[in-house]
Amino acid sequence: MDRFLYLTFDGLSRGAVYAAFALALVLIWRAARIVNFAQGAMAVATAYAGYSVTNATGSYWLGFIVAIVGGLVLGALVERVVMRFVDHSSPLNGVVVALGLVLIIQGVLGMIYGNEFRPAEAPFSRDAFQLGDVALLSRYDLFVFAAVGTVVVLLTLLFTRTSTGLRMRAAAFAPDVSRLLGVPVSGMLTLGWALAAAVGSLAGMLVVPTELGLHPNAMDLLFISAFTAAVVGGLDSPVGAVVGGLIVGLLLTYVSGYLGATVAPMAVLILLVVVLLGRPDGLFSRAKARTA
Amino acid sequence: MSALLEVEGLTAGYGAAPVLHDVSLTVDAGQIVAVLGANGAGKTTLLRTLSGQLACEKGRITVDREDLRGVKVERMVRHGIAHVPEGRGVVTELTVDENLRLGGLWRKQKPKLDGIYDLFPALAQRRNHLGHQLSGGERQMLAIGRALVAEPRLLLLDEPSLGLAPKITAQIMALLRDLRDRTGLAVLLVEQNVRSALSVADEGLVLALGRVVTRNDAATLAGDADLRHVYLGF
Amino acid sequence: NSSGSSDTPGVTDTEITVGTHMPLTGPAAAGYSKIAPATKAYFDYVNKNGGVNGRKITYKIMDDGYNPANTQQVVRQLVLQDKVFAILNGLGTPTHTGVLDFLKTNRVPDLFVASGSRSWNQPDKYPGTFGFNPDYTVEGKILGTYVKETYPGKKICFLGQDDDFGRDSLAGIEKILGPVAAKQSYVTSNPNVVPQIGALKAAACDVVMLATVPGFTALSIGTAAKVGFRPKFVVSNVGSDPTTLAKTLGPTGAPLLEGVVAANYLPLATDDANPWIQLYKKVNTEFNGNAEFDNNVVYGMSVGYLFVQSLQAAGKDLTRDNLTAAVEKGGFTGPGLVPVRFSAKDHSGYGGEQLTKLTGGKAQYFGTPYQTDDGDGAVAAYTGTAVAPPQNGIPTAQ
Amino acid sequence: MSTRTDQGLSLHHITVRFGGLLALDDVSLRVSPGRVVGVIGPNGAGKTTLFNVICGFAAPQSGEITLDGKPFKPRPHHLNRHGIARTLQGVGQFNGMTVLENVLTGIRTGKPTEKAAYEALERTGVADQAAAYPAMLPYAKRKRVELARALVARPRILLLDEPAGGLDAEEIDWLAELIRNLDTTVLLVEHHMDLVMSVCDEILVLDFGKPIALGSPDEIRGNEKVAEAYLGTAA
Amino acid sequence: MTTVTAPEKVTTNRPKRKRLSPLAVVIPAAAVILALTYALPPFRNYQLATVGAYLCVTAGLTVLTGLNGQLSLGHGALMATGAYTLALMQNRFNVLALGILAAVAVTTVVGGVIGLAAARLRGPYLAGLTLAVATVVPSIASTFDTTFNSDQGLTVALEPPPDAITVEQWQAWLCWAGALVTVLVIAYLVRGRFGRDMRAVRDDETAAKLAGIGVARTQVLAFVLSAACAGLAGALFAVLAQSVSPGAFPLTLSLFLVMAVVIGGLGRLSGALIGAVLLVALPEIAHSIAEDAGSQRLEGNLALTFFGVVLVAVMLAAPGGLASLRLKRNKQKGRT
Ligand SMILES: Nc1ncnc2c1ncn2[C@@H]1O[C@H](COP(=O)(O)OP(=O)(O)OP(=O)(O)O)[C@@H](O)[C@H]1O
Ligand SMILES: Nc1ncnc2c1ncn2[C@@H]1O[C@H](COP(=O)(O)OP(=O)(O)OP(=O)(O)O)[C@@H](O)[C@H]1O
Ligand SMILES: [Mg+2]
Ligand SMILES: [Mg+2]
Repeated sequence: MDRFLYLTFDGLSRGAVYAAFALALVLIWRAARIVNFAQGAMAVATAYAGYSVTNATGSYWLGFIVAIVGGLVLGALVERVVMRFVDHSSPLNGVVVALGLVLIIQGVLGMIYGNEFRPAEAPFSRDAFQLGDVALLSRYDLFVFAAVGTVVVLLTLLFTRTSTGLRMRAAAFAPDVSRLLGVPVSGMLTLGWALAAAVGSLAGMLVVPTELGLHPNAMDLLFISAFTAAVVGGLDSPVGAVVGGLIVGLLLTYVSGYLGATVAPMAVLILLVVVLLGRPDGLFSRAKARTA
Repeated sequence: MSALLEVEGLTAGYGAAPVLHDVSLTVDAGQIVAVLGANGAGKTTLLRTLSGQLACEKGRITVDREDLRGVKVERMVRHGIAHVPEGRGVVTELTVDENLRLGGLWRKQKPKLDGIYDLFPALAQRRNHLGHQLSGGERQMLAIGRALVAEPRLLLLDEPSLGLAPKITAQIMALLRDLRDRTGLAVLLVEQNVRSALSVADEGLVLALGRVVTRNDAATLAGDADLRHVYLGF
Repeated sequence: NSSGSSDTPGVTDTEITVGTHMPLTGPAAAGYSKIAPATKAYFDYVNKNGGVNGRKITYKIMDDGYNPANTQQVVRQLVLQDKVFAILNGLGTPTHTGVLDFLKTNRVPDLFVASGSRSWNQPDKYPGTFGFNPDYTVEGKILGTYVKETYPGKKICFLGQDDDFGRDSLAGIEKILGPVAAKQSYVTSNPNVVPQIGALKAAACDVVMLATVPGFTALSIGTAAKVGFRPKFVVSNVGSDPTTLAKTLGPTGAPLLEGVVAANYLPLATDDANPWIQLYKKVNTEFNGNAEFDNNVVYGMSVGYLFVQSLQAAGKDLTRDNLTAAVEKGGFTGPGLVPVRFSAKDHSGYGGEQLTKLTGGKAQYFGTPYQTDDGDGAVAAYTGTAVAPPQNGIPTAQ
Repeated sequence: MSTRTDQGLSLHHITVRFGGLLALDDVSLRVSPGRVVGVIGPNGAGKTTLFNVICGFAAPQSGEITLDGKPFKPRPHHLNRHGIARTLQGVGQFNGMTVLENVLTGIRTGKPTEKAAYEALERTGVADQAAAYPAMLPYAKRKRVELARALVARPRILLLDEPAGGLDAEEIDWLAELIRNLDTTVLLVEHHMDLVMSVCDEILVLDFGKPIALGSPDEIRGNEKVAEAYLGTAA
Repeated sequence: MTTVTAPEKVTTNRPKRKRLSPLAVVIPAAAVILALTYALPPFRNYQLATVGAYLCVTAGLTVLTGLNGQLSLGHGALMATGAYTLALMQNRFNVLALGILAAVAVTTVVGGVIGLAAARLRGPYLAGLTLAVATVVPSIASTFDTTFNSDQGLTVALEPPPDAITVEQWQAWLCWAGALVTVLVIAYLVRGRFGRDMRAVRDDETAAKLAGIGVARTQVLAFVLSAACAGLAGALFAVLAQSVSPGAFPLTLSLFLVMAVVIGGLGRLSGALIGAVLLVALPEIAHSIAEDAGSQRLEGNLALTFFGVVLVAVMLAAPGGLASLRLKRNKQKGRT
């Protein structure tokens, strides 16, 4: 029982980080109908920037803010300079360009910072509160939960309550029609990319202290888990991203804990098969499209 | 009343050879002008050029004497132009309500949707349905309703009767007349159903192979048997 | 014109071309990407001082990203296209395993493979292949012996990578200690060891032996602290570079390293008094762009030193057969705390290690070096004395 | 041709719900071989849904379909085996293929020959566009291509969902002529009253999913309920 | 039946379509390759062989993705399936033809299973599932390590070729035999009804169903076909490397395969060929450019960056892939 509790808390705190990253994927999917495979690399780039500032100034929070703002800027830049000129008539073109960006970002980071792990301090203690002999959550975990919770609420509000959210979704689904209705489609795309990259940066800042450290490839694995989480939850649903993140986090921890770490990827595959065969558009998908 | 829309010597198309040649026309405020012509005559192309989706290669387009060349599509609503495109004009992934709201977003104040729901009770019942659940005619109603939410000065309608039951078509035509009279709305109406178009329009304009071949009173056109046979096929 | 070497690939009167495959990019590049440049720097140093028998060494470093398929490609390019004389210090067990047959078929000397697998020590099957690192079983036995003597009656547990590294290491440990109280494994594709550490904590382990790469060493130690678990850690050489660990753990986590026991077989980068370190630092400043000096740099330069020794031993008339014969003859002494034990029957590289303890952020040797084999042989103290580098830092023919 | 009572397609008490919405409410209909049956009704009355039920795109909550007296469980891609073809409201076409290839996909029995495809295209008057891509064609031509794809399968029952949409007056005359000359059973959904009245042997009127009238064109023309609900001329 | 008067004049001049028979392409290609293997030095022969092996998988993938619209990020794992099957068969029976056949057969079955699941999924959901497939290889190799020997992998027993030819030349023959057979089979399948069905399913599923096309069946078949090709490619890679290990089939391989077919030109066999060539040539070009640039610390990273820049640049300059460049000048096709 102790072990179960222990694993549960670890799974939740992992899952929260996956959720944060999955939220960024959901955001960009809703804003541009693209799965941004470069999200991880972009988040790493801003995390490097953030930690450079932290190291130079000694202030974690200054670095934190730089990373988030850096995300906004980088996202907007990627959209304005590259993605805008991609022919999106085949959805794969965007994917390939994003993969190209991954290589460029990782290469440039490697040139600037070297391919070594760099330390990444957490702003709060990562020592878990203990209940008897069971380690529960740490202050840092609580911080992650709070951050993810805030983002999910803000995103849900953005999409369901604000006219900007409505504009963003319309622009993503039907750019031509949206333009006729006065929606500044290209501005919405830029905004979507900027916001998504900022959320991605946030996720990056949250995850880096829990992993091996900063490294050009630091988010490769996270991207896979987060993408899985978003797919499980349904790419259109912020709440789905959080639920998906927690499910994936718990699953990975339980499987590693009870069956062994090697089995974990197989468990993820089985999870995806089970969920997607039941609900081909994720757990939180909306009504199925009418076909005829 | 002075002309709201003035088009002069318009040439436009899709790249290679132009589809429209030297098209000139005017629409006054409070006037409904029907654009007629066989399939492929360039009616849709004309509307697309007017709303800025296609570049105007030669000629001039002004609304209220403001030059519209080079104005981006998304700014057109601010010039009072609303365009109901041919066919799929509904954002099918959004709900009926969201689609309608979208129409009024360019204004700062909250759009009034109740009038539209009164007009199309079928939509009122389906406020929260997604666009892709709707029937063909319901989508068409939604597209027209959404254009009305924008409260335009000039409404470009591309085959509004497509897929609509005769009763609804008649209602819409009546509404257009009503709006024309009450608010001075100007309408450029593209219709295959020439009879119903001419019954509502003040004037008619016939396009053939991208050129204006004639323009006249609706009643005159409806009565001109030769013209009907040659260009309108009935 | 010396007779034999004129038609030896990669050898002219003025140049020797050798190549290597290393992960320079990708997730596995951390740490390892510094090795080959350090080796190259040492060669540049040697070249600057006249080279070996009048020949300058050209070192071609190919990035394989730790992907065995890439290794295939780049090693073939080195051998077939660039016509290198030998492959030196190719890194990684899965990567290098794939090219053993190819190198054998083409009779290319395959020297000083950078991995502690036992596969390199198969003189009958792969006569041209030689190891460098002490193999993981040897190390496991030495660490096991230390634990057995220091913590009698305590609960000893194990966390290792789920591959040959972890398995061989555990085999060595269990040869000495018998079955451990609890064993856990991790995979590099899942950087979360909370479940494993939790299990070790639940098993109330007193000592945890780690067969982990540096990132996972840091992660394991950090995670244990996080969940309030403070066993003694005994760590494989592979994952014990203090600079890397301290950096990964960061300033708040670094104190956790205090007292961690590991092992090594080369001079420690922080041991400024060591003449080898002084030599390497000089080379590092002049020829390696003053890269951050850590144990990876020491490793790279030591590989370079051993290779130059081998070239010297092979003599002026440099052929592939001469080179392998010279290495097999063995007898090299150098920076290592124990000698490399090359012979016709043994291609395994260093055969022992000495224990280190981390204090004040620095590793320090304690006790004596031990030697053993990967079988049931005893773990014995090595009594030979350390050698100093030659005056000019370049070995001469022995 | 035999006109045994159980020949042809029959719907028995079909009811379809989408959530709370009753799209078809106890609809029964018999379509005898060779007849042209029109289905009309206000927008959202369930006409397309009726087609969807026959094609297996929508599963009725209750009711049954029979084909030649035998229970029929439709599956969209098996329709052609039963000799049923359908066109979609709007256009459903394959944009990445030429018009000719579009039509070739419709031939499922025997070897698809270009000759047969050209014949179908000639019947719908777009053979000259065989090498074009449908997206380049005007709407009306695209509808003709789709019609050709349905015809090329040589169906015995043809379901047409608003085939006249976007056609001009002359083309509608042509379409009427085509339908009259088809030697197949036709189910026709259409809002163009002249067309419906001129080609149908029998007309079913739906309103809010319920059948409100069934009869010959003349009967329907005179039906007050129809006029009020659909034509809008009564009130 | 009375004649129908159509408003348009019916013109029956059918457009002449010049379609080269696949055999007319493949036979000369075989001759050219054969000649090349004699002319090239061993390393180039090895690269040529690698291109051939890649061509097997890219040809299948381009059909799956380009013609059938299914994205697979998991073809690296299918290659691994073929490679491991070959290794196990070789180490047991040491009959190469048998090993290759078994590799194709086993991968076909595995592809069928994945394809069944894939047929229900669209867009990113399909991507997510296949991504998970791609990442499962090391996990399986470690979990069943008595068979697959974990990260270390297996070595592949191979009879050396006759003395008269070099290993690399023999490898080039083998790989290109496989590639040309694959291309031939695919070319014939794609030009007939199956190819049309696949494209119909890609363009409009509803209309495809109404045309009598079994959508799920077509998708599964397309997946199975491309899986078989991937299995063959995997087997050839095992022969080329004489070893198999999970590290050789990482997620990046799967991603690179997708990039290759997109950059080459989706849905075209010529695009698959271009993609296969790029997969071999680009890393080498990138490396040599980086090497010329000097600084050793930058080396790997510079190559990486260059690689990325090429990808982005090609995608921006030739959105239809490199194979589309030549066509564009001749005729403008209205693909949407
Ligand atoms: N996207 C396009 N690219 C190239 N040519 C086009 C395009 N759209 C339309 N055309 C061509 O332009 C001409 C005019 O088309 P347009 O759609 O304006 O006609 P229309 O009068 O609206 O006809 P319809 O009654 O069929 O809607 C036609 O010949 C058509 O083939
Ligand atoms: N898959 C579905 N999910 C939810 N609602 C649906 C679905 N399909 C149809 N409907 C609803 O059922 C009703 C009937 O739709 P149907 O398409 O059959 O109408 P129709 O008679 O063809 O109308 P129109 O003449 O406008 O094409 C509509 O209100 C529509 O919104
Ligand atoms: Mg039109
Ligand atoms: Mg309908």
